[in-house]
Amino acid sequence: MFLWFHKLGSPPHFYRIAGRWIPWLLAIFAVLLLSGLYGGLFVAPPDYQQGESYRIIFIHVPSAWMSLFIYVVMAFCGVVVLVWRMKLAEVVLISSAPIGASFTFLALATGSLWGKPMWGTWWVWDARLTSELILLFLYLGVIGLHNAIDDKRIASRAVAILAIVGVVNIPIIHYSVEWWHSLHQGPTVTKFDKPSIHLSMLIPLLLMALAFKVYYVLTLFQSSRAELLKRERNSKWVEELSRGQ
Amino acid sequence: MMSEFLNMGGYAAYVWPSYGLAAVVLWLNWYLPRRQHEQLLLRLKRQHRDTGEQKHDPRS
Amino acid sequence: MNRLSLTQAFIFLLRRDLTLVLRNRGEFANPLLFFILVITLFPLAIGAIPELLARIAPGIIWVAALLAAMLSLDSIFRSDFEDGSLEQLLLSAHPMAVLVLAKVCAHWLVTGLPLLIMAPILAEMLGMAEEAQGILFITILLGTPVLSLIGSIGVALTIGLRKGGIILSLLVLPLYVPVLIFAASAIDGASAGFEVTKQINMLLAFLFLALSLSPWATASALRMSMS
Amino acid sequence: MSDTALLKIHDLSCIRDDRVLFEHLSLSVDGGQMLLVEGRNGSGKTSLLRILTGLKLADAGDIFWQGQSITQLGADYYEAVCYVGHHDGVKRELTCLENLRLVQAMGKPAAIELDDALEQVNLYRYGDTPVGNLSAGQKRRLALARLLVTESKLWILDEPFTSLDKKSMANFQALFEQHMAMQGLVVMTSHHDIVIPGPNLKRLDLSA
Repeated sequence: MFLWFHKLGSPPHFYRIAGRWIPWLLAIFAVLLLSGLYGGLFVAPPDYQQGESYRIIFIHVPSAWMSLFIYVVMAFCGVVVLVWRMKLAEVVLISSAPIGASFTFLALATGSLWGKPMWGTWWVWDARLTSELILLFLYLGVIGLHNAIDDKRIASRAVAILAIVGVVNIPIIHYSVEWWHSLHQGPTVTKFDKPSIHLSMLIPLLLMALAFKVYYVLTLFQSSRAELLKRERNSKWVEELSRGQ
Repeated sequence: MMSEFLNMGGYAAYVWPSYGLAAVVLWLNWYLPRRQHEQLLLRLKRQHRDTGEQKHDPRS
Repeated sequence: MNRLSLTQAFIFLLRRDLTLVLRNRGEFANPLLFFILVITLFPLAIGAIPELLARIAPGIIWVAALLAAMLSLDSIFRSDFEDGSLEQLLLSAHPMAVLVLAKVCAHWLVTGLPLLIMAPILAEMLGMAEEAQGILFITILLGTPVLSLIGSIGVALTIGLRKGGIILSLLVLPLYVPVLIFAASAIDGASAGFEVTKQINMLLAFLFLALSLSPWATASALRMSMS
Repeated sequence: MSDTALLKIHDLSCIRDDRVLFEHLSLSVDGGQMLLVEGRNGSGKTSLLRILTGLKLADAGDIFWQGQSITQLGADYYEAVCYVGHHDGVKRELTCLENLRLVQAMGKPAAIELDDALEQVNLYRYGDTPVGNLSAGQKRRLALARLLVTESKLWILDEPFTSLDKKSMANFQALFEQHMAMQGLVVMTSHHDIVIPGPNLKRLDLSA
């Protein structure tokens, strides 16, 4: 297994493999997305309580899942960067940050759009939304730190440390915010968890979640290739590549 | 049937912006790195084609 | 002669940092003045209705303490970074994490302690309930070291940057949220007469977690910034 | 060259903002020798020295001290090294004696009285004056006094003679020779030409 891990680590190899995979991933993503949307918008019945507005869940919940998932992936890459100093892990780490930040922003925006009809305000200090907001700051911290350091090799090691410190703090922050929310219980019990889910709603939800995961890998390959090229622009393989184009 | 679907049981003003925003965010995340990638490839092609004169342009 | 033991090196560096602060005295008053200034702004902004001020006093004091601590973080490594002694510390025969702990302790004694002394006086000014002031003291005592420890990681990450200040607050403030939540609610609960041992235990847990983990993170962040 | 040399550089390369400073650099320095690193400004002299101290990470290759890679050795390697870089690494607010006491506390103290060390770099009279009041040359001499108060085998010096007068330069050069005579190693860069007799001087030109 280690040979594969090492071989994948070599930039030109990854550049070619990723390039070949992108069209396939695009196809899989399209199929999953369309079936998820069809299931979510057409097949699933309206919720007895929230009517049609609950259909936002098919974007909100998968985005929230992705925002957490991508941060954990970044922390894992951070460990690989610090321990094995693998250039590819550095590239994956920093290419994932904007994608994760976008999913977090998407979860926040759709959460507020979903909350408006139910409680009449755009923002509600609900436990999950507040944790999501803090997670967005963690992402912006990662992106901000990476842009602030000129030497990209040092920048990715700094971001690796920050991602690891961040991932240790995420459960702590989440627990604290949940506890804080239970303390200051608003007059109306803001029941923000998913409405009673039955099969015809669950399948589109899982399809959308899968679609987002494939989308993440797809976009990650795309931006990693761009970042890799940017970092290795003076190396031999990039020269041959650009001359052979 | 179509207009009723679009109306989304009166919540059209919230459901469609959510999906629209999702589409924009997901598309941007895909398109921006792709464009950056193509621009870099163009620049590299020019840089490596005329290898006649100074090879390494440090401020490339 | 062989090298000093770890505790001797720790105490030596701690004493050196304290003498450094005593030699340029002005520097350590700033966080304290900032703390007092921010708190005096609130009555001016919100009006001096005693019940209202007493109700929000825990939150104001803790937010002000948190911001004051964060503003003073930069001084932990800044002077050592500029005159090259940070490099020498990295090349010392002792593990860097212990030296970092010494510097953070010195920073806490210089900034955390004055907040500790000042907080009850300001609580009195805001009309906070008597029994809550005891809990306020404990939360500041347990909370401010955590602020310095976590903050030192942020400082180590941004030490090499020209405009590190803004990024520092972006990196550090989200990590301060758990401490803020449990500290402010402990005082709030105490002033309403509730039992607050759960919050105090959480603050203790944060302190031990920060004490054991953050020096290593700071040391590797420093080593990385200096490379 | 015997491969049990104390300091071995193996296939080292260093890149800074897309420019390759040096690559595939391999050489070794044995006890009692000095490595003089030369090259025009920006040719990577300081980077090489910082990599040797372990402060900076090389892009490729690694450094062996007594056969072991310095990344594994960690603090033990640092104990054997004494580094004087561009910065003097002394605190302005502390006096000369306090600074030297700190240096001893952080490293492996040598069996020498601090006053004697100050005497050797003729800063005895300034023992109790804060470093802030000293001239650049005096600060540099205090920074170099670090070599006397700690027991270190490998001296890594970046432009040690900056802002020093002729007499001090001769003084320190004698000190280096004495260190080499006791099987110590010196790796240094300098704009002033170094006249060290015989086989113990190795030169490395980075701008070649």
